[in-house]
Amino acid sequence: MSDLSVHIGKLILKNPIMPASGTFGAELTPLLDINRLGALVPKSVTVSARDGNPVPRVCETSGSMINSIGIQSKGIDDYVTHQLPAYRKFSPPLIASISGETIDEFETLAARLDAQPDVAALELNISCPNLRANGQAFGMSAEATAQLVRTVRAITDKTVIVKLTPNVTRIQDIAQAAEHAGADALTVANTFLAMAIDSETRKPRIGNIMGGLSGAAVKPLVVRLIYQVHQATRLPIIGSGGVMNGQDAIEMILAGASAVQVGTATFLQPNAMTTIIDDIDDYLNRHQIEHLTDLIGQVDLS
Amino acid sequence: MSDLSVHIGKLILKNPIMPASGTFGAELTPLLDINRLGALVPKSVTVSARDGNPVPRVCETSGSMINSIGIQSKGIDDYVTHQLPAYRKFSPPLIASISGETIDEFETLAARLDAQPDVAALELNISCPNLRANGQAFGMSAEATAQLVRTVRAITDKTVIVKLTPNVTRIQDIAQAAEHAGADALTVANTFLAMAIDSETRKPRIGNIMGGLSGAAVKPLVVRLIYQVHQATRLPIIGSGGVMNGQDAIEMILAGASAVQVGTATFLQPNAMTTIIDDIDDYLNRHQIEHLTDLIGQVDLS
Amino acid sequence: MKLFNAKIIANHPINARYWHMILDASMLDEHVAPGQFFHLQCGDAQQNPLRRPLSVFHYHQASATLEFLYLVKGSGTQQMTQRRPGDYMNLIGPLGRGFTLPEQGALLLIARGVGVATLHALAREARAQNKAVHVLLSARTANDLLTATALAEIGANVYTVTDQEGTSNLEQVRPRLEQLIHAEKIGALYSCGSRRLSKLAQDLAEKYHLKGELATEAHMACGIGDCYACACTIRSHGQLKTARVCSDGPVFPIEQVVIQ
Amino acid sequence: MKLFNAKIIANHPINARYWHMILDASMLDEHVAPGQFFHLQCGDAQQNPLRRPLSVFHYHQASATLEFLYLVKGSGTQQMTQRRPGDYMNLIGPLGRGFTLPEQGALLLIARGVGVATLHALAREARAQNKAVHVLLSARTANDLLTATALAEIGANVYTVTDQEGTSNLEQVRPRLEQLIHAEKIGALYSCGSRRLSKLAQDLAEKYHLKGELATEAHMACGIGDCYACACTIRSHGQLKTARVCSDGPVFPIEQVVIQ
Ligand SMILES: Cc1cc2nc3c(=O)[nH]c(=O)nc-3n(C[C@H](O)[C@H](O)[C@H](O)COP(=O)(O)OP(=O)(O)OC[C@H]3O[C@@H](n4cnc5c(N)ncnc54)[C@H](O)[C@@H]3O)c2cc1C
Ligand SMILES: Cc1cc2nc3c(=O)[nH]c(=O)nc-3n(C[C@H](O)[C@H](O)[C@H](O)COP(=O)(O)OP(=O)(O)OC[C@H]3O[C@@H](n4cnc5c(N)ncnc54)[C@H](O)[C@@H]3O)c2cc1C
Ligand SMILES: Cc1cc2nc3c(=O)[nH]c(=O)nc-3n(C[C@H](O)[C@H](O)[C@H](O)COP(=O)(O)O)c2cc1C
Ligand SMILES: Cc1cc2nc3c(=O)[nH]c(=O)nc-3n(C[C@H](O)[C@H](O)[C@H](O)COP(=O)(O)O)c2cc1C
Ligand code: FES
Ligand code: FES
Repeated sequence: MSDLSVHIGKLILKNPIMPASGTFGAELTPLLDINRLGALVPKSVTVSARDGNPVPRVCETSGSMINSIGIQSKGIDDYVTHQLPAYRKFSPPLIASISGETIDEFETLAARLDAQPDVAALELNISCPNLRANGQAFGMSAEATAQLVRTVRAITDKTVIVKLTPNVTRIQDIAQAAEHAGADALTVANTFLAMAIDSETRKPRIGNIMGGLSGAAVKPLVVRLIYQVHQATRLPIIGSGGVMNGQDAIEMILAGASAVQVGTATFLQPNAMTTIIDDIDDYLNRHQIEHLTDLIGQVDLS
Repeated sequence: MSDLSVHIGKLILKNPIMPASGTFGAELTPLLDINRLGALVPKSVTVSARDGNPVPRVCETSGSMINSIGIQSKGIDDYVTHQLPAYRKFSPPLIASISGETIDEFETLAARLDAQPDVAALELNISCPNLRANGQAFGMSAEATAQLVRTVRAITDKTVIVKLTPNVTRIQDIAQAAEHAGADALTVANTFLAMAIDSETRKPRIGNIMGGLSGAAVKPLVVRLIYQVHQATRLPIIGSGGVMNGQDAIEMILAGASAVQVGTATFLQPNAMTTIIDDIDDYLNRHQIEHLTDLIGQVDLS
Repeated sequence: MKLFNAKIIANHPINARYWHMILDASMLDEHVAPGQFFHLQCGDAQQNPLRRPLSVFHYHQASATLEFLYLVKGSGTQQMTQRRPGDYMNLIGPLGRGFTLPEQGALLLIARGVGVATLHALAREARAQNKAVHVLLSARTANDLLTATALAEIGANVYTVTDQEGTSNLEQVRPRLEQLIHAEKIGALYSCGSRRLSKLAQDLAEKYHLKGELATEAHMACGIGDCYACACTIRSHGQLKTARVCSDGPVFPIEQVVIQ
Repeated sequence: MKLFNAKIIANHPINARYWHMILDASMLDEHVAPGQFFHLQCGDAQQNPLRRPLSVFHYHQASATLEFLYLVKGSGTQQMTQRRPGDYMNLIGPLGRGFTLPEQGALLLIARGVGVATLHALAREARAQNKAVHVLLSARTANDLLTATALAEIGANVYTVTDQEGTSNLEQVRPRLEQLIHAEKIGALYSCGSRRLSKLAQDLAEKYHLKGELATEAHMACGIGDCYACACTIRSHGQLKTARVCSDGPVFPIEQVVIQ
């Protein structure tokens, strides 16, 4: 047994594996040993209840999927009164993903959740491609990112994680803006803006026309983004995008990630995350590495 | 037999299928009926001879590949004296892909090739992720793109096609910059900056650390880019990225492409392009569509 | 609900478009209700990241067999046809809320195409409880009228209509159903597989004040209620709200379903 | 060069890591030289966009059989092991430049691991022309000493060294090879499969003014000379230049190869 623990801001996770927001919920209980996870990340919450986007909301593409759920949320009140308590029975720290259409909304959410002892950290979803037209998001502008992060930082001492969008020219600039504005960690990255058309019906295969691409196909893009962000900032990075097995997780850690989120893989194998934790443990034993932290960013460029 | 012909600037192609630069050469002659193609696009040429990047220059990822050839070129003199003549025996129009590190180099190349009757059009590769550090390219800046296109436009009356990079926040802005600067058509898009690490050796799987992702995995991203560019400009679009079969080509045409390039698919099946032409013809017959042009941009958003 | 591997006992085509798969479900230790479904891994993990939902066609607890009837549609179901007896299928289930039987009266099942796969299990359950079952089967061609014989064998009354014969249009189907409702003491209506027929069933249920249930479909990711991929709109206590087909459905009271 | 499907006649493991595949190559109407290779589609088109290059292990024109000896390494070769007799492999080939025999003298082949797959065809060709063949086989373990018996059967003189026995290090191999060069009228040296041994062969060829050839490897995309994926540096007329392993090689004159 190697030491799999990692630091993300003020949190110490017992291992680097956690769910990606939007792909996880307490409904997994019969299929997954949730207490083995490094952290819990429920679906992004918004201030008011939202219905989400038109159906179909998911489609399958080659080695990947597109989703346009559009943050279906019952709003922050329901989150605090019903959802947080449902996770109380689990031991891993809970990272609350929050999403808004304005900086004020992020501020409101952060203030509410700062007061919740059940919330260990906040993940700011500034990168959802499914909220505004053409996949626009806060995370596409360094200034908007900085302003948003500064606002949230002023409100809470909890660990603040900023989830970046991959749909930018230079992710390094956004990462640095978040770092200077006071972020404790970065999630790299949200989904890639994508589209698929059924050639027979000629209709988009997603009701909302475009959606976010996730799954195995995006991993080489995400590994590159992690590597770029790791070179540009000193913040711990949570890799997200295309991790299907332990090897994929190790690849992201070598590129610079301290922890790794798993989303799409859970749809296929609800217990993918615990399998990945076992894979990582095997890898460390096989390579006689005592601490997982010794691998972070250790891609061999010689 | 439906009418598969399409217009790209001053060119009329007998069908929309052409090779993607860097994946095609006269060596295919024994394996592919080159005369059936809509156009020919040889490997990008540079002013001086270049050796290209360190090996390995390709690796396979899930449903895709990464390449970092780095524009291995014998230089424009060799291109004009040896390579162009090798294509003279084929009937489809030749689109010369040119690549440079400065605007002056593009200017030099355009001037040389403007004088070549064998060259029907120029494709400006302003988007190669393998030339400069961290995948930087002209095509990441709207101003640089505009300046470069204006320079080339001033030199040649031949059809000028600008090959855009997908690695930007808003491809629409770059597309419009190219349009206003006088481009006749746009290729959407070059490869996606990517990276893969071998978890056993810990080394990058590409000698140059990063490279460009192509193949089936990128198609949903490219379809989205085509759709966005088609909404933002009136220029004909050549789709490029992940087309493996006729259905994929139709999908891009519905999204707004007038023509489609095929790259990675040729590595697997050297005759992929003629199979795709047959598939498209079948599709048009089955759907009783007389002219392929009636499909361009006809995604049904109702 | 359980994640498990089930050995394939049989897997063969029943006509040009439909296949039938029988699994050894001895791993299953839960009741399976008609209308519930399983979420199946059909293909290669990397290539097909999404599972496919299939209704229980038949679950026989004594012999521990679980059966599916499936339409070969795209890459997932195509890959299912490649699986041989002895291979294993990876399943999650049983999932969702199934049908409920009427307290009294006969059942009228209105199925189109592969919709009968879902209603078949209900017919069996009702017959096992000695309730009268009437099934209107609609399909494109006579060949696509699935399981008519099997339904007749268990004692259901089967009425078939097809596009080919020109008998499947609403103008002809509606009076036939109304006649059945009048003549056969129908206690509840059930429908699956066609928007048109579901709408008709909804109308009839309202008109004749009958209990009714519809089995709905949606593209799914998780299949267990976590991701909201499978959203649908339902009408409940006069209000429209969003429900999840996978966990709030797939069977809903007929008056709740908003048919677009 | 041709794109064709070849039916699998046999495909089985020869030890824990190596497999042997025999194809019906009656579609082939070209000469196949030792050292040439074929570019094989090993897996699913979407999942594995790249072909895999494999040297001709043996091509028997009379029986129209084409054989490969392959190391099971990653996803491509793993999928090759799944193919059964009667299935088809899709191939491009023969590709590249093969070996040339010495005008006179015996051949000394220096192979490590699966490198012998490539040199085996050369040994056969030389024996068919009645030239003396000496083969030094190096491997990790005695189990990985491939085709030693087959080589002996065709009349090659086989010398084996392994890491396991501690006989494969250069200090022991070098004098052995020099002794052979002195004793056996060696006319040419050939090597494949190990950078260390190739370097040694290069040294010996230079020292004893012998003809020599090396079979090189590179990651490939097209396999036919179009894409420049397989670049390597060669020394030609005192100048370094870039060559393509797939079409300028994979066999190069030993003095031209720049071994990193
Ligand atoms: C609760 C439920 C029960 C079902 N029961 C049956 C059954 O018993 N027999 C049967 O033949 N079919 C049934 N279906 C439909 C079946 O799930 C689809 O036909 C199947 O998923 C198609 O997969 P594919 O890969 O062959 O097709 P593709 O069109 O290639 O599938 C692509 C994607 O779209 C999804 N998809 C396509 N059509 C449907 C659909 N109608 N409903 C939901 N998702 C879809 C797939 O799951 C997949 O994610 C059921 C659907 C639901 C929701
Ligand atoms: C001219 C030539 C002849 C060869 N002959 C033989 C032979 O007869 N028997 C044999 O066992 N092997 C031979 N090899 C090596 C063989 O091509 C690789 O072992 C094989 O491609 C590995 O594929 P994989 O999917 O199993 O491994 P992976 O490591 O998963 O392959 C991933 C990618 O890397 C490439 N790759 C990995 N290793 C090599 C390598 N050594 N050379 C080239 N590309 C590589 C693959 O082609 C693929 O594109 C030869 C290579 C070359 C270039
Ligand atoms: C169905 C679905 C819903 C998602 N919802 C959210 C969300 O609410 N908030 C968010 O930050 N990311 C959301 N994401 C993105 C994931 O958290 C994750 O970043 C992405 O899927 C990449 O990881 P993967 O390839 O492992 O799935 C969603 C992804 C999917 C597939
Ligand atoms: C090996 C390789 C070499 C390439 N070289 C070039 C090049 O020289 N110039 C260029 O504009 N694009 C080059 N590209 C990009 C392709 O032209 C094409 O845009 C990309 O591969 C996407 O299409 P595909 O998915 O069909 O391969 C290259 C791609 C590959 C795979
Ligand atoms: S499919 Fe995930 S909630 Fe229904
Ligand atoms: S592999 Fe394409 S040139 Fe050699």
